[in-house]
Amino acid sequence: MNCTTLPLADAVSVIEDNSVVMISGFGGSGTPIELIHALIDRFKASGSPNNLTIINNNAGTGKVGIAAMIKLGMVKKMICSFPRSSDAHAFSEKYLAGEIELELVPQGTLAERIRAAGAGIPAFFTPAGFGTELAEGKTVQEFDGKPCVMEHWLKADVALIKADIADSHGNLTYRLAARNFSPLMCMAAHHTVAQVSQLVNPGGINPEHVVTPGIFVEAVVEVPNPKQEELLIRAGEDYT
Amino acid sequence: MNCTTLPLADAVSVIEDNSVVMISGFGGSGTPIELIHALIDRFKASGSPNNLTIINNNAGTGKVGIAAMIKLGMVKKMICSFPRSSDAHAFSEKYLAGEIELELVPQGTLAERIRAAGAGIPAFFTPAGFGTELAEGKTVQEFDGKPCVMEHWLKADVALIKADIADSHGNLTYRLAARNFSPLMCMAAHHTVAQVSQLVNPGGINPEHVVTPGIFVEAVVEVPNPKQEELLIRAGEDYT
Amino acid sequence: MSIINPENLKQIKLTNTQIAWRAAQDIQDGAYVNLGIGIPELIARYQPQGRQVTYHTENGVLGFGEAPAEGREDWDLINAGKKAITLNNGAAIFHHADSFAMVRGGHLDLAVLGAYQVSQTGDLANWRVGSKGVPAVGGAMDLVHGAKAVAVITDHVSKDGKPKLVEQCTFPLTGVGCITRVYTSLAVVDIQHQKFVLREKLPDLSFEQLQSLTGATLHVENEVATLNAPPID
Amino acid sequence: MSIINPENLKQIKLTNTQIAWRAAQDIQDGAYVNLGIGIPELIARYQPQGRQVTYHTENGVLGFGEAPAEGREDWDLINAGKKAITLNNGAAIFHHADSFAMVRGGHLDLAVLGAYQVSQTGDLANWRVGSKGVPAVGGAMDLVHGAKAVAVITDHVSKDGKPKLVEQCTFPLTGVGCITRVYTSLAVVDIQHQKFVLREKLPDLSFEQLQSLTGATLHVENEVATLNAPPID
Repeated sequence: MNCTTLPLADAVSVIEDNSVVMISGFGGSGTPIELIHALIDRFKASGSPNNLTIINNNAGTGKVGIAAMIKLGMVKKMICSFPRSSDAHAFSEKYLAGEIELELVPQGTLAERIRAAGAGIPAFFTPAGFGTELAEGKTVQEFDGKPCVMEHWLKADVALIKADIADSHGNLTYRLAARNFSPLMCMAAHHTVAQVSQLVNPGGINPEHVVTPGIFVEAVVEVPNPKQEELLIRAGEDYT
Repeated sequence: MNCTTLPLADAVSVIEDNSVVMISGFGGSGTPIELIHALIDRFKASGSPNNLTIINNNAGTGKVGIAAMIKLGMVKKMICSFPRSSDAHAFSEKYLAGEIELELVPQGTLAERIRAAGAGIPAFFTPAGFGTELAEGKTVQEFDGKPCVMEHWLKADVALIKADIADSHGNLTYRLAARNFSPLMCMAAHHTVAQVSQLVNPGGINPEHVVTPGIFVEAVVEVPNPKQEELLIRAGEDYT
Repeated sequence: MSIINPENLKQIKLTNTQIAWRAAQDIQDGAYVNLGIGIPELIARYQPQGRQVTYHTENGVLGFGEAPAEGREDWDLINAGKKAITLNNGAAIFHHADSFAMVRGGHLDLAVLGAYQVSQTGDLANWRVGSKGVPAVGGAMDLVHGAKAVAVITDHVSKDGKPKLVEQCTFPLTGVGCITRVYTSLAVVDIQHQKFVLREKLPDLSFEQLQSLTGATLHVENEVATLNAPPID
Repeated sequence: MSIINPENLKQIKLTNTQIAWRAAQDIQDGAYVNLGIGIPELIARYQPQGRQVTYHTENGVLGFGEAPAEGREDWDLINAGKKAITLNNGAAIFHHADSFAMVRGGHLDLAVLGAYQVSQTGDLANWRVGSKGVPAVGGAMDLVHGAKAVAVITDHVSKDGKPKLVEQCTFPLTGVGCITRVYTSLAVVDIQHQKFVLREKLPDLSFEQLQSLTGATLHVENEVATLNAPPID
């Protein structure tokens, strides 16, 4: 209801230096490339925002999207499960040079920590990671004889996500497996910006088919025919 | 995939004496009345199953459904958030006579404990209930200065739930607000039985519209034109 | 004398619908709101013109509208009070854990609940009056720790004339330090820094009279405004 | 002599596709299965006729099918390895937390992963070989504690000839006590009561030769069956 419809540049203006930003997507599926590039445009023009902490499953590939943000020096820290890929040079170079921080989180724990933030659960227990270096220093407690690690919620100042259809209340649907982290990030961020392929009037989405209710969305940007990050990478595009 | 299609009587035959059974529904919305009454038929014929622990938001109304189970003496314990209602005589009488146990759980904690069981989260923290008699004896820990109570997952041997459409893989959709606890209970029970209004072939439900994936469902019973518990109660029906 | 007799009090105090009307005036355009079963539900009727408010119900609906005409009920579409509802355009349906993620994750702007007692430290007692009878809690314990603001709407005194605004609750608690504003039949009171701060009172009631009907000290900051509500049925 | 030389070993050992074929024979009709990125993915190709298996991918799809023809990819529809997939009839799509609820809630019948090392107590090391380079874990730490059974598919020895089945892992752990069966290029080995129990071995390899290529004691219960796989490309 209190969701507003904005141009790309305005939508990303809420992100400040040192912000924690969740970015949806898994590979190119669900990556809000237009929102990310609008943020990069702003950085190129003004030097801001910088020192960002980015939460995503990966750490960017090629020279577009999150990889371009990293290469341009906008990112202080990545929180992700899988920063390695065949073409993740931007992150690898910065990481091996000690110029970017990494918080590595098992993928299911990452998803659950984000959901927990959205659901008001400050901490939970999971066996995932027990006995590994990713659980070092964490509280361990046994349940039914199984040792579990205590994990904390993961919040963000802003989430940039990609959806398919939105109504003007911010209700969202997603296309195929592009759903992945988006519904969770919408819940966990203080301010959620969704780029959508199509904006419809209230009533245009069957209430039973809404995946993200509008209460989790603060701003919607209509981007018809959005670019697919995977294709940009394969075409060798460079947004740095 | 390993989901089977059964008649009502066969579907409820998995429930044994002393089982923990989740039953979906909130008021008459989402209550699998045909499954419950098939279970009552079995009890009337054989005296089994008895000593059941039932998990539901309420504790039955009128003389049908869970109320009839309680009146007939099938239920040892209720785990619920709101056992009081204008016409909840069956539970009230047994409870005040000390003949039935009650574990009272805040509604959100009840939903989250059921989800936790389905998601492999043995325990989580929530501020709900802190400082109240429902949190007595529970572990308390502060997060960001807010005291929280540790709550444990809530599992069941069997879930009896009502859905709208199923395909033969057990993928489910729900009608309107009849969704409520069903998707969570499907995840949390060792064996989930769904009564559905319509059974379709695989491909008959849009993969994006599936609410409960078939992996959470062991058996499906087709009950076209199911009865609405609210109307049975208003009509004064008696299944005891 | 500053003590008001029960007969006079009955004549001047606001009705439940008038308290609901007063509470409705404070709900902002665009707000997401959960209204407790009973008197709080009345608030939706008095939503000021021109404001869009989205109502949430625990059983998994956001954006529900008025009750359907009698005979047109669909009992798969009800609210937390088990009353039949309708869907507004732009409504969304979700399961119970997602519904309480909205509640407990701090996404609702406001929850309004009834009360047996509210303490000056913001404690609420509204789910049982003692250890007898059948206890029932529903979603109240979740709502009080989840919504961005949690208000109470209540008669200023109980049916037997006892203050409901107290130093410490004697009935079992629903939540600790969770209430920030109380709309009563006589006054509007904020809870700040563990004190009751009087914001509005009925014009026909002196401060001393109001204090005598309140179980804890009423503090005053700046001016106390006049509590007015139009006559309703 | 019982020590086999590397050249002979190369000639008799199963190829990755043959190991995948062998693992596929054990997957039951109706099973829900997650296959790790890389070699484990090959298993789906050798699913025996007449068995229906539903494949799960971490990024939120149950019931996906083969890769689309080249040029027909929809990059919104990929698997955890970021390869384009298709949907079978009866597929379901869900978000990442629901996907890992399936994994961590014990709903998958089987997960098959690759390995750097597996210990006789069922510990797995498969996510990094040391403290250098960029670490990446993905969903492996979740899968090993979630699926009802977790199997490993791997060469019996590393590229430099070192045993991958060991008393204790020296590489960083993915999970503790989580692996129950290992399909290697030379044998099928169960992990029971903190011991390696040999179930099948290649016919052209003696027990002593196999033991010499294994970093912990191989136990035998009853008979050791012959490991056979058809020639595949």
